[in-house]
Amino acid sequence: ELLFKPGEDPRFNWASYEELQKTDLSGKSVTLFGPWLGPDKDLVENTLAYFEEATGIDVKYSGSDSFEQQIVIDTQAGSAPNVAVFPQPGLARDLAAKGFLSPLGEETAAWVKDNYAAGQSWVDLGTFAGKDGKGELYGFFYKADVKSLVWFVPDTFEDAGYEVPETMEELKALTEQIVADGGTPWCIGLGSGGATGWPGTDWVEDMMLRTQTPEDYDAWVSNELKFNDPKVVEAIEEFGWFANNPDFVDTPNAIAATDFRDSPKGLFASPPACYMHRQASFIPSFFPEGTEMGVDADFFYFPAYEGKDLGQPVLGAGTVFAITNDSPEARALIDFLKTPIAHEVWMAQSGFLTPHKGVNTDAYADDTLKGLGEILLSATTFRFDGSDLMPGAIGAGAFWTGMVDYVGGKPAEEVGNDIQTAWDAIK
Amino acid sequence: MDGIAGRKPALIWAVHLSVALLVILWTLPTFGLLVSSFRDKDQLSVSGWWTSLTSTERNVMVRVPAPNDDGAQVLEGSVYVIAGNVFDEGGAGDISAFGISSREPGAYEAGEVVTTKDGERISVQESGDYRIESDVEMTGKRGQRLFFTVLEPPLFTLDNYRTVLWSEGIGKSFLNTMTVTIPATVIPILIAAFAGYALAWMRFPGRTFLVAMVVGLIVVPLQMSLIPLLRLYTDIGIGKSYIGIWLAHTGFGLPLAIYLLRNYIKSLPKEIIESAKVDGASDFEIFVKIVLPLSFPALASFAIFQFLWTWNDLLVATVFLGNNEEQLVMTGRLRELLGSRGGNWEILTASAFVSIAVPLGVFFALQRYLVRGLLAGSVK
Amino acid sequence: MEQLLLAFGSMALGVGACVLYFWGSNRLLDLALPPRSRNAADNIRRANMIRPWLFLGPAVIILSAYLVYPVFNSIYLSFHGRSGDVYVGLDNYRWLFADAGFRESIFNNLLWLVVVPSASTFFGLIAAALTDRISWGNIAKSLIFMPMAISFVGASVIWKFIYDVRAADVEQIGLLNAIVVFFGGEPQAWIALPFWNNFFLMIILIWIQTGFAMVILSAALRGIPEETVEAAVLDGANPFQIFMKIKVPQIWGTIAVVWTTITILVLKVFDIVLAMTNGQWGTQVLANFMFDWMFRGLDFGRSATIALVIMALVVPIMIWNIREAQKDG
Amino acid sequence: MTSVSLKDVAKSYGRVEVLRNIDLDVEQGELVVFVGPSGCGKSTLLRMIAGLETITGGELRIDGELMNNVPPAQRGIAMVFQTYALYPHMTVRDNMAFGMKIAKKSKAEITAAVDKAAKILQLEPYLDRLPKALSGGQRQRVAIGRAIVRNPKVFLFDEPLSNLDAALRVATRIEIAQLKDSMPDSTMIYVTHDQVEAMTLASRIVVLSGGNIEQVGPPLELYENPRNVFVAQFIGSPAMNMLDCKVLACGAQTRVSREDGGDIVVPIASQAADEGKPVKLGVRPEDLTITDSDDYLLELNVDMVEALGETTVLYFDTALDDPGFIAKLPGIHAIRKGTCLRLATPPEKLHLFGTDGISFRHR
Amino acid sequence: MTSVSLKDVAKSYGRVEVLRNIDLDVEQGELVVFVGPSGCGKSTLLRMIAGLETITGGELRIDGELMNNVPPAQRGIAMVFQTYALYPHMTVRDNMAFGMKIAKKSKAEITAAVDKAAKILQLEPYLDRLPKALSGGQRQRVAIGRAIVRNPKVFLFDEPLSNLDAALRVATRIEIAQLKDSMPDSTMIYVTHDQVEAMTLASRIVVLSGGNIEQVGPPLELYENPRNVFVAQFIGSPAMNMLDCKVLACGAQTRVSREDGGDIVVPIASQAADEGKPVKLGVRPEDLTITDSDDYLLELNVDMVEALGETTVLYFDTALDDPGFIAKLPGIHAIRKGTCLRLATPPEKLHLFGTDGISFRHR
Ligand SMILES: Nc1ncnc2c1ncn2[C@@H]1O[C@H](COP(=O)(O)OP(=O)(O)OP(=O)(O)O)[C@@H](O)[C@H]1O
Ligand SMILES: Nc1ncnc2c1ncn2[C@@H]1O[C@H](COP(=O)(O)OP(=O)(O)OP(=O)(O)O)[C@@H](O)[C@H]1O
Ligand SMILES: [Mg+2]
Ligand SMILES: [Mg+2]
Repeated sequence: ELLFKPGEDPRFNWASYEELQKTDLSGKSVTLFGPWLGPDKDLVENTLAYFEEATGIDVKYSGSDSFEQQIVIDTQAGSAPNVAVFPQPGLARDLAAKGFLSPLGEETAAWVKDNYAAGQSWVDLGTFAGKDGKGELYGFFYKADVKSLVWFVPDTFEDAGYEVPETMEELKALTEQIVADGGTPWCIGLGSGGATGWPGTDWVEDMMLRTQTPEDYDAWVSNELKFNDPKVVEAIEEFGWFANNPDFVDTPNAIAATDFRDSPKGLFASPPACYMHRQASFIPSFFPEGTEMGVDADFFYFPAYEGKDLGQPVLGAGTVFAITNDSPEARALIDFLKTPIAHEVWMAQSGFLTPHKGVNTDAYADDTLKGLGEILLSATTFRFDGSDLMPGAIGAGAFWTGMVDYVGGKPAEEVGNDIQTAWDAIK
Repeated sequence: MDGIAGRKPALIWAVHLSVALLVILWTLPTFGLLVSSFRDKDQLSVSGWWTSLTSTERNVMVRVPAPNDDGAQVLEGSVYVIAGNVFDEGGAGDISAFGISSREPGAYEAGEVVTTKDGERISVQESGDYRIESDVEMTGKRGQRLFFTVLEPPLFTLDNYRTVLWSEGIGKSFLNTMTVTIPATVIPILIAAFAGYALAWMRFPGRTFLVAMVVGLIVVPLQMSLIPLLRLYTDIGIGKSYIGIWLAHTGFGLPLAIYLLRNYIKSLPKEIIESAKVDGASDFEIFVKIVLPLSFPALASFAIFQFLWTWNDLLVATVFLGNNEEQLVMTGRLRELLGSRGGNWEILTASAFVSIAVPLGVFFALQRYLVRGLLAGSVK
Repeated sequence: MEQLLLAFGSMALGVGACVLYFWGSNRLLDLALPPRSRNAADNIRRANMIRPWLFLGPAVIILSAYLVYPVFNSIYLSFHGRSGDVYVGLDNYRWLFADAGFRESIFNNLLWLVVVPSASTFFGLIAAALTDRISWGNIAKSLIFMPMAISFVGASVIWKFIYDVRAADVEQIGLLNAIVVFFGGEPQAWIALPFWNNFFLMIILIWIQTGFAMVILSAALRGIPEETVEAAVLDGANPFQIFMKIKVPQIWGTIAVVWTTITILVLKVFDIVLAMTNGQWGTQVLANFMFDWMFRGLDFGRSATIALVIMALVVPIMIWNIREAQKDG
Repeated sequence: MTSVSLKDVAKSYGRVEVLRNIDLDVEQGELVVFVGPSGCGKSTLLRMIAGLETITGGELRIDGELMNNVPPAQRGIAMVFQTYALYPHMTVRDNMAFGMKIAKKSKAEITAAVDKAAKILQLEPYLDRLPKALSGGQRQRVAIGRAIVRNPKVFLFDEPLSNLDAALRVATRIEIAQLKDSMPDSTMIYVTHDQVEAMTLASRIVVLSGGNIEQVGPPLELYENPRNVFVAQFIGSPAMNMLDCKVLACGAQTRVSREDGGDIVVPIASQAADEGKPVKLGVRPEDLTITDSDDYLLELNVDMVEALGETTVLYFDTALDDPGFIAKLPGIHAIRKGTCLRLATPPEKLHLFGTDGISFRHR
Repeated sequence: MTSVSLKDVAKSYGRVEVLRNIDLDVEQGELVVFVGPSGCGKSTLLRMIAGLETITGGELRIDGELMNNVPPAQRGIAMVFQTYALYPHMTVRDNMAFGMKIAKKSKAEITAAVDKAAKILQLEPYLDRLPKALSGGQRQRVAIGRAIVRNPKVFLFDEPLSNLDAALRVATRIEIAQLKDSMPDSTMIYVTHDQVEAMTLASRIVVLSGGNIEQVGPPLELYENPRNVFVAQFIGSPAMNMLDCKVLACGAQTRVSREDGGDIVVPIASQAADEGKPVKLGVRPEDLTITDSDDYLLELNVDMVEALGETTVLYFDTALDDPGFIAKLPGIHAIRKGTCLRLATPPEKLHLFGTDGISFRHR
């Protein structure tokens, strides 16, 4: 039942698997609760199967569409799973502050620092203040997303004679060029049912990284830099340059009402409804059926300003594993996540990127993934999705609303003020 | 009433028309969903469901085999040729126009020969046969894209339903749901009926207060209860189990159930109950042998609502039962099919229909009691 | 197979335990105080004092645990901070009344309270009145009732196909925009239209609740004595006058009940708002606002405070109902 | 002048024929009462006149005008329903005024009409009450008031008293009689299945049965000279006793045999053809007297005595479901159960009915 | 042997006193009828005997045992309700067997009892029907059957006939009388507000009014010798006419004046203290005759005539809400409205009531 027979495929680090077999956990079990459903759930279960096979443990994974609500209820009620997979660290931080998470320990922190590309930043991202106020590593990042990507259809670019832009200046020029050629450059959709607005936050975060220093970004995320600071407002307006120009987008009056899942389909329309779509690495699953990556669709790095000298910043995200109900098995599960095989098996399937330096990148299922993985590994500046780090009420509330308001015509300063007010209210 | 003389037939027509209009307005959204659930995933997000009912002209793109693929390219005399039919991968129709760039998908008429800037000569016949000729060997890992306009007949598929109905574990989820809903429908009714009887016909101190309390509790938002309750469950060791969810559904449905059933039971003729008393029946016997059978309409109508509610519930089920493979209910399973980001409208449409089916069945089975039962419960 | 057994086993267990309680407890009572013995009279009298509580027992316990206790818990929480352990006095209330989101929610909620119950009742009444007059009325009723059977998730999918918006030059897949475009209008992002979007959300709930109103009102309409209608016919009233002046006033009580029920529902409903907009574009309502603060804001104090406001809004209805309940003793 | 005229009127519900061949002329100023057992079609006929049921055959004319397809409100009729059919949400005044308001009459006109009717019916103190605050009798008066206000050509009453208790029924019956007296020109059609009401109120009674008219005539004529067994037994309470006899001799007088062997001469003419045929000998309970003489009609054992003070009712040959033979004597009689009594009756009070049920007097 | 005995029984709902000082002994085998106007407490009293209402004062004994706190089922009573109160979801057989099943009687015993009752009431063909498939009279019989099956010491009937139509009421009344005859040992208490029922069924009538017993006695005694104005007017229909008079002379006979100047001698004793006092002279409508002689009681104009065939009712001085003075003559009389008539009555049929309403005969 293992997807790749142990020992057969040379791409995998089977040694780590054999190492794992030394631990005997048969008869034990561990519960794991996360947001992955459907195909994603199969992927994670395929991966965990190696852990189970090697140690004899029984991993009970369950996924929920309303993960955020349920983990809150479960932790509060004391019926939490052993390990929870948080789609964003913000919620994990809140729970850590309430004392519902168990620290992972120095050793794990050291491991992350050593083994992950930009290790310290991953450690920092997973370090929260506990109930006692002491900062410790609570979150272990496993499975990352790269967000600074622009998706396009190579043929369409080719037909029109467009080149992939290397810098933000070129991107803006290309945008105007497309308009001049009578096309619509961008498909932007912020709709996401109950989470409407979040794609806008990614835009703004990417723009923050491209207009301000990484330090400013960090300050902004922790609200040392206020939301209505001119620097932030500038980033919002950078987003506005793309989104609020009716000529640039396919649904100028309805950006927020267009579902982010439907939005990329414009790339594939004939004639094309748009030429480019900025979205994270997961988006291909919403491309039309039969879309072959690298052939029918491709991505390029959402470029940085040549003139700003801020390097090649990459915005990313990732899921955080945290122990919500401590047990030796839970620790063993975290340890499993440190093995290369745990990463490689998923890499070889789909939709998985990892900053783990010790894995064989050949294990990536295709060139696109590999390319994405390389972006992650080679980032000069890697920053985590800011909205995911902000408190829930902002990152999954006021910020979303602000984005909706902004594309709805509200000036950037006002949007910044609104969000800042909301932030002030929860302090 | 029907026989009143001198009625204007126009009026009757107006009534028929108005009802027809109302029915159309009320069913149209659902009908749209029904049609959509039989549609192809990709079409769903590019054309309105109503267009799928008629033949439509559609722009289609096919990618011919890439020159680099083995055997894609044949050397015919001195020209390299890639040939085939655009419908090789399915579909049919007459092609009126074609294009080689997505920007002008219908630029050329069928049969016309187009020369690209690379010097390739491309033609597409009405039948769908295409031919790409080049004097030099063609290269590239991406095959040429061919765009053409085709008149497509209405196209429906059962795939969405297949996905939903044959998905792994759906049978188990169905059983789980049943295991949740049936006791979660019956238990509150039973408890409420007993309480309703006590509140309607038994004399004891505090009765009015209890009635008032029940009314007041109808409005408590259930979100307020989730955490304290789950904590309670964990503390007393019920944890996440069927008992827990039955009791939870019971608790949330109970005030309304007591309210409706008490009103109904109160409306039963006093004499019947007294008569049974004279016959020597105890309150328990009166309840079981007289009141319960006579309250069937009210019980049935409340059952419909409680059933609809528990069937469609996801929140309470996931909180109190969990979402393990073992415990997942139908709504949860269907939701799971949508994947983490929930973009599979085609699955959503089909699963919405699948999930309506049982409640609708229950509704039609019990609806004749609905009218009688509810009225007696709510109105004097 | 095993699964089937398990399912039936649990069902039987659940229902059986419940039945067993009622049967067993009564049996015990009868055994303890035998009604057919020498001092039967006394025994029966005593048993009759205990028996109501046997009948009410489960209901009272469950109600207390599931509803009464949470209400008190909320009151407690509303005076405490985020995690519910720091006493903050009236801070939560102060915050609430200063919060713009709250003001928006209250305003929208009032809008919902005015529009949804009245519209549902109105359409339900029309549907009930008209379907009663025609041969295929029952089919029509079933169709109008159908939305009641659809879950909120299903409903939001359905309405996505109505409200969806696409660029002006692409084919619309939302029916409403398709119609607008057909008549030469500009496609609109209905759920993002400030203020009016509230109504587009309300339409969904109205669509669902009309069936409920119709079913109950139709029963009430049938309860109207035919003679009063005939008397009005003799008095020369036209069908519209009969409906407005004779029928509607006679079922006023039922209309009030339907109205109340839907009003309570409106206060509690958040699924539609959550699924369609999550309160964006100025569509926030109290229930969703509370949900937000509970699960996104993780602030139990604030969410409890909002919950109490919701409950407070229901108090007038509650009082009215209690008074009605007391009338019939 | 003929007020309401029915010509060959029929009514069917789908394939069920409820009324057939109804011919009837009601003159202006008459009070015609329809009586008949439950389900015989009284209400249906009345409702057809009112326009509340369509007429499926024949012609209905009111004041000479064909009314078959005229809507109820245009027929110039007013109807009082068994259940009063008051509008429960309107005051007495509004109930009475509703029709005029619908007709957009002026305020003054309405007030005048309502006040007048209220005065006639002594409803003035209740004008501002809701129907639920009235007693049964008062409600019925309001229903009548509502009819009066409309000033119709024809009043229709459908069992207006059947929902009242015994005492009120008597009182209201008297009121209706007085009302009729005070409006001599108004035509009234009144449905009841209570024959006391029919007898006391009617200028003519129409006896209906099974969708047919059995007999039409003034009350006393129906009582004294019923056309057939049905009418004979329907009019009068307790019902006329029927004895199975055989005709022994015919002529201007008829001699009939009793099954028990005796025979009796009845002063009713019969035809030769009747001889030997079975007939029914009818005698009203109140026409019987106790006698010691040999000239008696019957000798029977008393099964039961009901002493009402005013009258004494004797039951003979009683069985469950069959009251048997009944005699009703005025005043108080000290008769005990089991006594054997001889009953006599003046011969001119006897009735004879042929096998077809038709009275010999009506042939 | 006394079967049911009430001693100083009282009932109040909260502060409202509905019944007070009820003293009554019902002997075994009696059929006692409670009559009285609506709301006088008849049903309440019956329900107290049944145990369906608590007794708030006094003592209730059945067969000598104190029953105040005994639950209904243990009192040995059976009750027949006005609305039949059949269990709609059970067949006739199950309806009748319910009580015995509850009492855990054996199958054979139950079948025997049900069959016997069904036979008495001729319900055999209907045993397997549901109540809704029965006519009103049959339903009432089932209700009675249910009572019989229980074989109670006391049968209680609460207006069992009031939901039946006139004809059925008469028939069922007779059935009940026969039933009583066939069970001479059973005690029955019967509530009605129809005095014909009371008169025909009762061995004794209890007249209740305003929570008090007005008079108890056999029907004819109440008719002939009512204790007070209330009973006089309540028993008999139409009600006894009352004339306001003054006592002119006292003694073994009493001479009273009519307001119109005439005077009359009534063979009822009076005391000297009565002289000059106003009294009511009571005369039953059916005791009046038309006379030409000068020895008449009254001379009045006929306001209205009701010819019922069997009797003719004359109304004098009628007004809405007040039937005035009524005479009821047997047979058919050709009297027209407006005629002036002299009415006479045998003096021994007259009644005299003092200002306190008490009959002179009862002092
Ligand atoms: N809508 C209908 N469809 C079929 N048959 C009907 C309908 N209405 C009445 N009938 C039948 O017509 C017959 C006459 O009914 P109608 O109401 O006129 O009787 P009625 O003489 O007024 O009786 P009652 O004294 O009980 O009022 C009855 O047999 C009844 O069953
Ligand atoms: N539960 C109650 N609370 C207060 N008063 C009551 C109650 N039940 C009955 N009464 C009053 O007691 C009085 C007697 O009622 P009861 O039903 O015994 O009258 P009744 O003589 O049977 O009248 P009817 O002939 O109408 O049946 C009435 O005035 C009634 O209003
Ligand atoms: Mg973001
Ligand atoms: Mg009728």
